[in-house]
Amino acid sequence: MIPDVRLGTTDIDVAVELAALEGLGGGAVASFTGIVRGDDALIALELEHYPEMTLAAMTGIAEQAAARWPLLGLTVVHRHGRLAPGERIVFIGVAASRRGAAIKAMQFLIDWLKTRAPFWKREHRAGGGASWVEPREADSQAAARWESRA
Amino acid sequence: MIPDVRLGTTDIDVAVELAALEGLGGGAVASFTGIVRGDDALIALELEHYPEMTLAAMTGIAEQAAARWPLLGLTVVHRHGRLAPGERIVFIGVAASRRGAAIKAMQFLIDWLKTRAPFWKREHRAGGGASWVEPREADSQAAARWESRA
Amino acid sequence: MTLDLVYFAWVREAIGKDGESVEPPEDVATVFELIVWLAGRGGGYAEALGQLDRLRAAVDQRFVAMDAPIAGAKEIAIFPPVTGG
Amino acid sequence: MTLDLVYFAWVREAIGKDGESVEPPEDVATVFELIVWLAGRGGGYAEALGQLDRLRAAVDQRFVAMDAPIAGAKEIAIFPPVTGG
Repeated sequence: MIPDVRLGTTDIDVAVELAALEGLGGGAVASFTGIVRGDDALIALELEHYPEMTLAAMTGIAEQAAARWPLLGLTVVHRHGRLAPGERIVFIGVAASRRGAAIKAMQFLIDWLKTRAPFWKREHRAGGGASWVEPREADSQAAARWESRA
Repeated sequence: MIPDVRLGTTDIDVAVELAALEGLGGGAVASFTGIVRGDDALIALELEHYPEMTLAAMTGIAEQAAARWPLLGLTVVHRHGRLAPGERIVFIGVAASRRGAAIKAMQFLIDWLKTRAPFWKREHRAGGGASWVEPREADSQAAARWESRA
Repeated sequence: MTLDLVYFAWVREAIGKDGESVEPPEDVATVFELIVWLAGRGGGYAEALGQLDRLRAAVDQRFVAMDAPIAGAKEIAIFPPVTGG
Repeated sequence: MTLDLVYFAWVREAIGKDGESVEPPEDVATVFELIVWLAGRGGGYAEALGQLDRLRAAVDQRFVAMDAPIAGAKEIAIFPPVTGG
Protein backbone atom coordinates (compact mmCIF):
# COMPACT_ATOMS: atom_id res chain seq x y z
CA MET A 1 0.00 0.00 0.00
CA ILE A 2 1.53 3.29 -1.10
CA PRO A 3 0.04 6.33 0.68
CA ASP A 4 -1.53 8.91 -1.61
CA VAL A 5 -0.19 12.25 -0.37
CA ARG A 6 -0.88 15.53 -2.12
CA LEU A 7 -0.26 19.24 -1.57
CA GLY A 8 -2.06 21.88 -3.57
CA THR A 9 -4.11 25.04 -3.77
CA THR A 10 -7.36 23.72 -5.26
CA ASP A 11 -10.41 22.48 -3.35
CA ILE A 12 -10.51 18.89 -2.12
CA ASP A 13 -13.24 16.62 -3.53
CA VAL A 14 -14.04 14.60 -0.42
CA ALA A 15 -16.59 12.42 -2.24
CA VAL A 16 -14.03 11.32 -4.85
CA GLU A 17 -11.38 10.63 -2.21
CA LEU A 18 -13.75 8.58 -0.05
CA ALA A 19 -15.16 6.61 -2.98
CA ALA A 20 -11.64 5.46 -3.88
CA LEU A 21 -10.99 4.32 -0.29
CA GLU A 22 -14.38 2.60 0.03
CA GLY A 23 -13.61 0.49 -3.02
CA LEU A 24 -10.51 -1.23 -1.60
CA GLY A 25 -12.35 -4.22 -0.08
CA GLY A 26 -11.96 -3.18 3.56
CA GLY A 27 -14.75 -3.01 6.13
CA ALA A 28 -13.86 0.41 7.53
CA VAL A 29 -13.15 3.89 6.18
CA ALA A 30 -12.40 6.73 8.60
CA SER A 31 -11.95 10.31 7.50
CA PHE A 32 -11.17 13.73 8.89
CA THR A 33 -11.72 17.07 7.17
CA GLY A 34 -10.28 20.29 8.56
CA ILE A 35 -12.20 23.40 7.60
CA VAL A 36 -11.58 27.15 8.02
CA ARG A 37 -13.83 28.10 10.95
CA GLY A 38 -16.13 31.04 10.47
CA ASP A 39 -14.89 32.71 13.64
CA ASP A 40 -15.56 36.32 14.55
CA ALA A 41 -14.40 38.72 11.86
CA LEU A 42 -12.17 36.16 10.12
CA ILE A 43 -12.11 36.89 6.41
CA ALA A 44 -9.34 34.55 5.30
CA LEU A 45 -6.88 31.98 6.55
CA GLU A 46 -3.48 31.98 4.86
CA LEU A 47 -1.30 28.89 4.93
CA GLU A 48 2.39 29.46 4.37
CA HIS A 49 4.56 26.38 3.87
CA TYR A 50 8.13 25.24 3.11
CA PRO A 51 7.96 24.26 -0.56
CA GLU A 52 11.14 22.15 -0.61
CA MET A 53 10.14 20.19 2.50
CA THR A 54 6.36 20.01 2.94
CA LEU A 55 5.42 17.10 0.71
CA ALA A 56 8.35 15.02 1.96
CA ALA A 57 7.35 15.67 5.58
CA MET A 58 3.71 14.74 4.85
CA THR A 59 4.85 11.58 3.07
CA GLY A 60 7.07 10.62 5.99
CA ILE A 61 4.13 10.95 8.39
CA ALA A 62 1.91 8.87 6.09
CA GLU A 63 4.57 6.15 5.86
CA GLN A 64 4.76 6.06 9.66
CA ALA A 65 1.01 5.42 9.79
CA ALA A 66 1.29 2.71 7.15
CA ALA A 67 4.06 1.03 9.15
CA ARG A 68 2.12 1.16 12.44
CA TRP A 69 -1.28 -0.18 11.33
CA PRO A 70 -2.49 -2.69 8.71
CA LEU A 71 -4.05 -0.31 6.19
CA LEU A 72 -5.55 -0.87 2.76
CA GLY A 73 -5.49 2.76 1.69
CA LEU A 74 -4.38 6.13 3.02
CA THR A 75 -5.02 9.53 1.47
CA VAL A 76 -3.76 12.87 2.75
CA VAL A 77 -4.47 16.12 0.91
CA HIS A 78 -3.36 19.46 2.36
CA ARG A 79 -3.91 22.88 0.88
CA HIS A 80 -1.79 26.00 1.14
CA GLY A 81 -2.37 29.62 0.18
CA ARG A 82 -5.33 31.81 1.06
CA LEU A 83 -8.60 30.13 2.10
CA ALA A 84 -12.00 31.62 2.95
CA PRO A 85 -14.12 30.55 5.96
CA GLY A 86 -15.85 27.27 5.20
CA GLU A 87 -13.14 26.07 2.81
CA ARG A 88 -11.42 22.74 3.37
CA ILE A 89 -7.81 22.87 4.59
CA VAL A 90 -6.93 19.22 4.94
CA PHE A 91 -8.48 15.82 4.21
CA ILE A 92 -7.35 12.55 5.73
CA GLY A 93 -8.93 9.25 4.70
CA VAL A 94 -7.94 5.77 5.81
CA ALA A 95 -9.28 2.38 4.68
CA ALA A 96 -8.63 -0.80 6.65
CA SER A 97 -10.08 -4.23 7.11
CA ARG A 98 -11.36 -3.31 10.59
CA ARG A 99 -12.26 -0.03 12.23
CA GLY A 100 -9.59 0.02 14.95
CA ALA A 101 -6.71 0.47 12.52
CA ALA A 102 -8.59 2.95 10.31
CA ILE A 103 -9.64 5.23 13.18
CA LYS A 104 -6.32 5.13 15.04
CA ALA A 105 -4.30 5.83 11.89
CA MET A 106 -6.60 8.74 11.01
CA GLN A 107 -6.14 10.23 14.47
CA PHE A 108 -2.37 9.74 14.36
CA LEU A 109 -2.18 11.41 10.94
CA ILE A 110 -4.01 14.57 11.95
CA ASP A 111 -2.09 14.79 15.26
CA TRP A 112 1.26 14.54 13.50
CA LEU A 113 0.32 16.74 10.55
CA LYS A 114 -0.61 19.47 13.03
CA THR A 115 2.79 19.33 14.74
CA ARG A 116 5.25 17.88 12.21
CA ALA A 117 4.39 19.27 8.78
CA PRO A 118 5.84 22.68 7.91
CA PHE A 119 2.73 24.84 7.60
CA TRP A 120 2.06 28.17 9.31
CA LYS A 121 -1.41 29.69 9.53
CA ARG A 122 -2.14 33.39 9.50
CA GLU A 123 -5.59 34.78 10.19
CA HIS A 124 -6.76 37.83 8.26
CA ARG A 125 -9.54 39.74 9.99
CA ALA A 126 -12.02 42.34 8.85
CA GLY A 127 -10.43 45.78 9.17
CA GLY A 128 -7.04 44.69 7.88
CA GLY A 129 -5.53 43.00 10.93
CA ALA A 130 -3.62 39.75 10.51
CA SER A 131 -2.00 37.49 13.11
CA TRP A 132 -0.07 34.25 13.07
CA VAL A 133 -1.88 31.37 14.74
CA GLU A 134 -0.13 30.34 17.95
CA PRO A 135 0.71 26.65 18.41
CA ARG A 136 -1.62 24.92 20.89
CA GLU A 137 -0.32 22.95 23.83
CA ALA A 138 -3.20 20.50 23.31
CA ASP A 139 -1.86 19.71 19.85
CA SER A 140 1.63 18.99 21.19
CA GLN A 141 0.17 16.67 23.80
CA ALA A 142 -2.01 14.91 21.22
CA ALA A 143 1.03 14.31 19.02
CA ALA A 144 3.23 13.19 21.91
CA ARG A 145 0.94 10.36 22.98
CA TRP A 146 1.91 8.45 19.80
CA GLU A 147 5.63 8.63 20.63
CA SER A 148 5.62 5.81 23.16
CA ARG A 149 3.79 3.38 20.91
CA ALA A 150 5.94 1.58 18.38
CA MET B 1 -28.14 20.47 18.06
CA ILE B 2 -30.55 17.63 17.31
CA PRO B 3 -28.82 14.44 16.06
CA ASP B 4 -29.92 13.25 12.63
CA VAL B 5 -30.49 9.51 13.06
CA ARG B 6 -31.89 7.33 10.31
CA LEU B 7 -32.56 3.65 9.66
CA GLY B 8 -33.29 2.34 6.19
CA THR B 9 -32.64 -0.10 3.39
CA THR B 10 -31.34 2.22 0.67
CA ASP B 11 -27.72 3.17 -0.01
CA ILE B 12 -26.10 5.99 2.00
CA ASP B 13 -24.93 9.05 0.07
CA VAL B 14 -21.78 9.85 2.01
CA ALA B 15 -21.03 12.96 -0.06
CA VAL B 16 -24.42 14.50 0.76
CA GLU B 17 -24.13 13.66 4.46
CA LEU B 18 -20.63 15.12 4.73
CA ALA B 19 -21.48 18.27 2.79
CA ALA B 20 -24.25 19.04 5.28
CA LEU B 21 -21.87 18.57 8.23
CA GLU B 22 -19.10 20.61 6.59
CA GLY B 23 -21.45 23.56 6.23
CA LEU B 24 -22.16 24.02 9.94
CA GLY B 25 -19.31 26.47 10.60
CA GLY B 26 -17.10 24.08 12.58
CA GLY B 27 -13.42 23.45 11.93
CA ALA B 28 -13.58 19.66 12.08
CA VAL B 29 -15.65 16.89 10.51
CA ALA B 30 -14.89 13.25 11.33
CA SER B 31 -16.62 10.34 9.67
CA PHE B 32 -16.75 6.58 9.73
CA THR B 33 -18.22 4.31 7.08
CA GLY B 34 -18.72 0.60 7.71
CA ILE B 35 -18.71 -1.53 4.57
CA VAL B 36 -19.48 -5.19 3.83
CA ARG B 37 -16.01 -6.76 3.50
CA GLY B 38 -15.35 -8.84 0.41
CA ASP B 39 -14.17 -11.78 2.50
CA ASP B 40 -13.70 -15.28 1.18
CA ALA B 41 -16.85 -16.64 -0.44
CA LEU B 42 -19.14 -14.06 1.18
CA ILE B 43 -22.01 -13.31 -1.18
CA ALA B 44 -24.24 -11.26 1.11
CA LEU B 45 -24.52 -9.85 4.60
CA GLU B 46 -28.00 -9.82 6.12
CA LEU B 47 -28.84 -7.41 8.93
CA GLU B 48 -31.79 -8.36 11.09
CA HIS B 49 -33.03 -5.75 13.57
CA TYR B 50 -35.75 -5.08 16.16
CA PRO B 51 -38.13 -2.75 14.32
CA GLU B 52 -39.90 -1.38 17.41
CA MET B 53 -36.63 -0.60 19.18
CA THR B 54 -33.77 0.05 16.76
CA LEU B 55 -34.26 3.71 15.91
CA ALA B 56 -34.92 4.61 19.54
CA ALA B 57 -31.73 2.80 20.63
CA MET B 58 -29.70 4.58 17.91
CA THR B 59 -31.18 7.92 18.93
CA GLY B 60 -30.36 7.29 22.59
CA ILE B 61 -26.72 6.58 21.67
CA ALA B 62 -26.56 9.75 19.54
CA GLU B 63 -28.01 11.81 22.39
CA GLN B 64 -25.34 10.42 24.71
CA ALA B 65 -22.65 11.61 22.29
CA ALA B 66 -24.28 15.04 22.02
CA ALA B 67 -24.35 15.30 25.82
CA ARG B 68 -20.70 14.29 26.25
CA TRP B 69 -19.03 16.52 23.63
CA PRO B 70 -19.70 19.99 22.22
CA LEU B 71 -20.92 19.08 18.74
CA LEU B 72 -22.33 21.17 15.92
CA GLY B 73 -23.80 18.27 13.97
CA LEU B 74 -24.17 14.52 14.25
CA THR B 75 -25.47 12.12 11.61
CA VAL B 76 -25.96 8.39 11.97
CA VAL B 77 -27.40 6.28 9.18
CA HIS B 78 -27.69 2.50 9.55
CA ARG B 79 -29.01 0.05 7.00
CA HIS B 80 -30.77 -3.25 7.50
CA GLY B 81 -31.71 -6.06 5.16
CA ARG B 82 -29.52 -7.87 2.65
CA LEU B 83 -26.29 -6.17 1.51
CA ALA B 84 -23.68 -7.24 -1.04
CA PRO B 85 -19.90 -7.05 -0.48
CA GLY B 86 -18.73 -3.46 -0.93
CA GLU B 87 -22.05 -1.95 0.15
CA ARG B 88 -22.19 0.55 2.98
CA ILE B 89 -23.70 -0.68 6.27
CA VAL B 90 -23.39 2.36 8.49
CA PHE B 91 -22.29 5.99 8.25
CA ILE B 92 -21.36 8.19 11.18
CA GLY B 93 -20.47 11.85 10.69
CA VAL B 94 -19.70 14.41 13.37
CA ALA B 95 -19.04 18.14 13.05
CA ALA B 96 -17.47 20.17 15.85
CA SER B 97 -15.55 23.35 16.36
CA ARG B 98 -12.34 21.40 17.04
CA ARG B 99 -11.14 17.96 16.07
CA GLY B 100 -10.93 16.39 19.55
CA ALA B 101 -14.69 16.42 20.10
CA ALA B 102 -15.49 15.35 16.53
CA ILE B 103 -13.12 12.38 16.52
CA LYS B 104 -13.92 11.16 20.04
CA ALA B 105 -17.68 11.38 19.45
CA MET B 106 -17.33 9.48 16.17
CA GLN B 107 -15.38 6.74 17.90
CA PHE B 108 -17.87 6.55 20.78
CA LEU B 109 -20.77 6.31 18.34
CA ILE B 110 -19.39 3.38 16.38
CA ASP B 111 -18.28 1.58 19.56
CA TRP B 112 -21.73 1.87 21.11
CA LEU B 113 -23.65 1.18 17.91
CA LYS B 114 -21.72 -2.08 17.61
CA THR B 115 -22.69 -3.20 21.10
CA ARG B 116 -25.90 -1.35 22.02
CA ALA B 117 -28.09 -1.15 18.92
CA PRO B 118 -30.28 -4.18 18.20
CA PHE B 119 -28.84 -5.47 14.93
CA TRP B 120 -27.74 -9.01 14.14
CA LYS B 121 -25.55 -9.87 11.17
CA ARG B 122 -25.75 -13.08 9.19
CA GLU B 123 -23.20 -14.00 6.54
CA HIS B 124 -24.37 -15.82 3.43
CA ARG B 125 -21.61 -17.73 1.66
CA ALA B 126 -21.27 -19.21 -1.79
CA GLY B 127 -22.70 -22.74 -1.76
CA GLY B 128 -25.68 -21.87 0.41
CA GLY B 129 -24.17 -21.75 3.88
CA ALA B 130 -25.17 -18.98 6.27
CA SER B 131 -23.93 -18.22 9.78
CA TRP B 132 -24.67 -15.61 12.42
CA VAL B 133 -21.75 -13.31 13.14
CA GLU B 134 -20.37 -13.89 16.62
CA PRO B 135 -19.93 -10.86 18.89
CA ARG B 136 -16.29 -9.82 19.26
CA GLU B 137 -14.65 -9.41 22.65
CA ALA B 138 -12.69 -6.46 21.18
CA ASP B 139 -15.98 -4.68 20.48
CA SER B 140 -17.17 -5.16 24.07
CA GLN B 141 -13.90 -3.78 25.37
CA ALA B 142 -14.02 -0.81 22.98
CA ALA B 143 -17.53 0.03 24.18
CA ALA B 144 -16.69 -0.45 27.85
CA ARG B 145 -13.89 2.13 27.87
CA TRP B 146 -16.52 4.87 27.49
CA GLU B 147 -18.40 3.73 30.61
CA SER B 148 -16.10 5.36 33.11
CA ARG B 149 -16.12 8.75 31.43
CA ALA B 150 -19.10 10.90 32.20
CA MET C 1 -50.37 -12.07 33.07
CA THR C 2 -50.08 -12.24 29.27
CA LEU C 3 -46.67 -11.37 27.81
CA ASP C 4 -45.71 -10.78 24.20
CA LEU C 5 -42.39 -12.44 23.49
CA VAL C 6 -40.21 -11.64 20.47
CA TYR C 7 -37.15 -13.55 19.30
CA PHE C 8 -34.28 -12.52 17.03
CA ALA C 9 -31.42 -14.09 15.07
CA TRP C 10 -30.58 -17.68 16.03
CA VAL C 11 -32.95 -17.59 19.02
CA ARG C 12 -35.78 -16.99 16.55
CA GLU C 13 -34.50 -19.71 14.25
CA ALA C 14 -34.11 -22.35 16.96
CA ILE C 15 -37.55 -21.66 18.45
CA GLY C 16 -39.00 -21.58 14.96
CA LYS C 17 -41.09 -18.42 15.26
CA ASP C 18 -40.46 -14.72 15.66
CA GLY C 19 -42.71 -14.28 18.67
CA GLU C 20 -45.69 -15.48 20.65
CA SER C 21 -47.95 -14.65 23.57
CA VAL C 22 -47.40 -16.59 26.78
CA GLU C 23 -48.86 -16.74 30.28
CA PRO C 24 -46.03 -17.66 32.65
CA PRO C 25 -46.84 -18.98 36.14
CA GLU C 26 -46.98 -16.39 38.90
CA ASP C 27 -43.63 -17.37 40.44
CA VAL C 28 -41.82 -16.29 37.25
CA ALA C 29 -40.69 -12.83 38.30
CA THR C 30 -37.51 -12.02 36.34
CA VAL C 31 -36.23 -12.31 32.79
CA PHE C 32 -33.93 -15.08 33.98
CA GLU C 33 -36.83 -17.06 35.41
CA LEU C 34 -38.85 -16.50 32.26
CA ILE C 35 -36.03 -17.91 30.13
CA VAL C 36 -35.63 -20.96 32.41
CA TRP C 37 -39.38 -21.58 32.28
CA LEU C 38 -39.39 -21.33 28.47
CA ALA C 39 -36.32 -23.58 28.12
CA GLY C 40 -38.25 -26.18 30.15
CA ARG C 41 -40.51 -26.66 27.15
CA GLY C 42 -37.63 -28.58 25.55
CA GLY C 43 -36.97 -28.92 21.81
CA GLY C 44 -36.08 -25.65 20.09
CA TYR C 45 -36.69 -23.72 23.31
CA ALA C 46 -34.09 -25.73 25.19
CA GLU C 47 -31.68 -25.40 22.27
CA ALA C 48 -32.15 -21.62 21.94
CA LEU C 49 -32.28 -20.78 25.64
CA GLY C 50 -29.91 -23.30 27.22
CA GLN C 51 -26.85 -21.05 27.42
CA LEU C 52 -27.75 -17.97 29.39
CA ASP C 53 -24.39 -16.25 28.79
CA ARG C 54 -25.11 -16.20 25.07
CA LEU C 55 -28.44 -14.40 25.55
CA ARG C 56 -29.51 -10.80 26.00
CA ALA C 57 -32.96 -9.35 26.65
CA ALA C 58 -35.04 -6.22 26.38
CA VAL C 59 -38.19 -5.35 28.34
CA ASP C 60 -40.53 -3.01 26.49
CA GLN C 61 -37.76 -2.09 24.04
CA ARG C 62 -35.08 -1.38 26.61
CA PHE C 63 -32.05 -3.57 27.21
CA VAL C 64 -32.14 -5.10 30.68
CA ALA C 65 -30.01 -7.38 32.84
CA MET C 66 -31.12 -10.96 33.33
CA ASP C 67 -32.34 -10.28 36.86
CA ALA C 68 -34.68 -7.52 35.70
CA PRO C 69 -38.29 -7.91 36.94
CA ILE C 70 -40.98 -8.61 34.37
CA ALA C 71 -43.93 -7.33 36.40
CA GLY C 72 -45.97 -4.91 34.29
CA ALA C 73 -44.03 -5.67 31.11
CA LYS C 74 -45.86 -5.88 27.81
CA GLU C 75 -43.16 -7.07 25.41
CA ILE C 76 -40.05 -9.06 26.23
CA ALA C 77 -37.40 -9.70 23.59
CA ILE C 78 -34.81 -12.47 23.81
CA PHE C 79 -31.83 -12.49 21.45
CA PRO C 80 -28.07 -13.04 21.07
CA PRO C 81 -25.58 -10.23 21.76
CA VAL C 82 -25.95 -7.61 19.03
CA THR C 83 -23.51 -7.44 16.09
CA GLY C 84 -24.45 -4.35 14.09
CA GLY C 85 -22.45 -1.31 13.12
CA MET D 1 31.33 27.76 4.74
CA THR D 2 28.42 29.31 2.86
CA LEU D 3 24.93 28.47 4.18
CA ASP D 4 21.59 29.14 2.60
CA LEU D 5 19.17 30.34 5.25
CA VAL D 6 15.38 30.35 4.81
CA TYR D 7 12.85 31.98 7.11
CA PHE D 8 9.12 31.41 7.50
CA ALA D 9 6.08 33.06 9.07
CA TRP D 10 6.84 35.82 11.61
CA VAL D 11 10.56 35.02 11.55
CA ARG D 12 10.55 35.90 7.85
CA GLU D 13 8.49 39.02 8.50
CA ALA D 14 10.66 40.32 11.34
CA ILE D 15 13.90 39.74 9.44
CA GLY D 16 12.30 41.25 6.34
CA LYS D 17 13.35 38.66 3.80
CA ASP D 18 12.56 35.02 3.08
CA GLY D 19 16.17 33.89 2.98
CA GLU D 20 19.80 34.77 2.38
CA SER D 21 23.28 33.29 2.08
CA VAL D 22 25.59 33.73 5.05
CA GLU D 23 29.15 32.79 6.03
CA PRO D 24 29.14 32.22 9.79
CA PRO D 25 32.46 32.23 11.71
CA GLU D 26 34.10 28.85 12.17
CA ASP D 27 33.21 28.55 15.86
CA VAL D 28 29.49 28.49 14.98
CA ALA D 29 28.91 24.73 15.07
CA THR D 30 25.24 24.19 15.96
CA VAL D 31 21.84 25.56 14.99
CA PHE D 32 21.67 27.23 18.39
CA GLU D 33 25.00 28.99 17.84
CA LEU D 34 23.92 30.04 14.37
CA ILE D 35 20.76 31.63 15.74
CA VAL D 36 22.67 33.44 18.51
CA TRP D 37 25.17 34.73 15.92
CA LEU D 38 22.34 35.95 13.66
CA ALA D 39 20.48 37.59 16.55
CA GLY D 40 23.68 39.51 17.29
CA ARG D 41 23.08 41.49 14.11
CA GLY D 42 20.36 43.33 16.04
CA GLY D 43 17.26 44.95 14.51
CA GLY D 44 14.83 42.51 12.94
CA TYR D 45 17.23 39.62 13.59
CA ALA D 46 17.24 40.29 17.32
CA GLU D 47 13.47 40.66 17.29
CA ALA D 48 12.87 37.42 15.33
CA LEU D 49 15.51 35.28 17.01
CA GLY D 50 15.54 36.53 20.59
CA GLN D 51 13.27 33.89 22.08
CA LEU D 52 14.74 30.50 21.37
CA ASP D 53 11.81 28.56 22.84
CA ARG D 54 9.56 30.07 20.18
CA LEU D 55 11.79 28.84 17.33
CA ARG D 56 12.18 25.60 15.44
CA ALA D 57 14.69 24.65 12.74
CA ALA D 58 15.31 22.28 9.87
CA VAL D 59 18.66 21.30 8.36
CA ASP D 60 18.46 20.30 4.71
CA GLN D 61 14.67 19.92 4.98
CA ARG D 62 14.66 17.79 8.13
CA PHE D 63 13.46 19.01 11.52
CA VAL D 64 16.33 19.10 14.02
CA ALA D 65 16.90 19.97 17.65
CA MET D 66 18.63 23.23 18.50
CA ASP D 67 21.89 21.48 19.37
CA ALA D 68 22.09 19.84 15.92
CA PRO D 69 25.45 20.36 14.17
CA ILE D 70 25.47 22.45 11.00
CA ALA D 71 28.68 21.04 9.52
CA GLY D 72 28.07 20.02 5.91
CA ALA D 73 24.60 21.57 5.81
CA LYS D 74 23.43 23.35 2.66
CA GLU D 75 20.12 24.85 3.73
CA ILE D 76 19.02 25.79 7.21
CA ALA D 77 15.45 26.91 7.89
CA ILE D 78 14.38 28.88 10.96
CA PHE D 79 10.70 29.28 11.80
CA PRO D 80 8.03 29.25 14.55
CA PRO D 81 6.40 25.99 15.68
CA VAL D 82 4.19 24.70 12.86
CA THR D 83 0.42 25.25 12.91
CA GLY D 84 -0.95 23.37 9.89
CA GLY D 85 -3.50 20.59 9.65
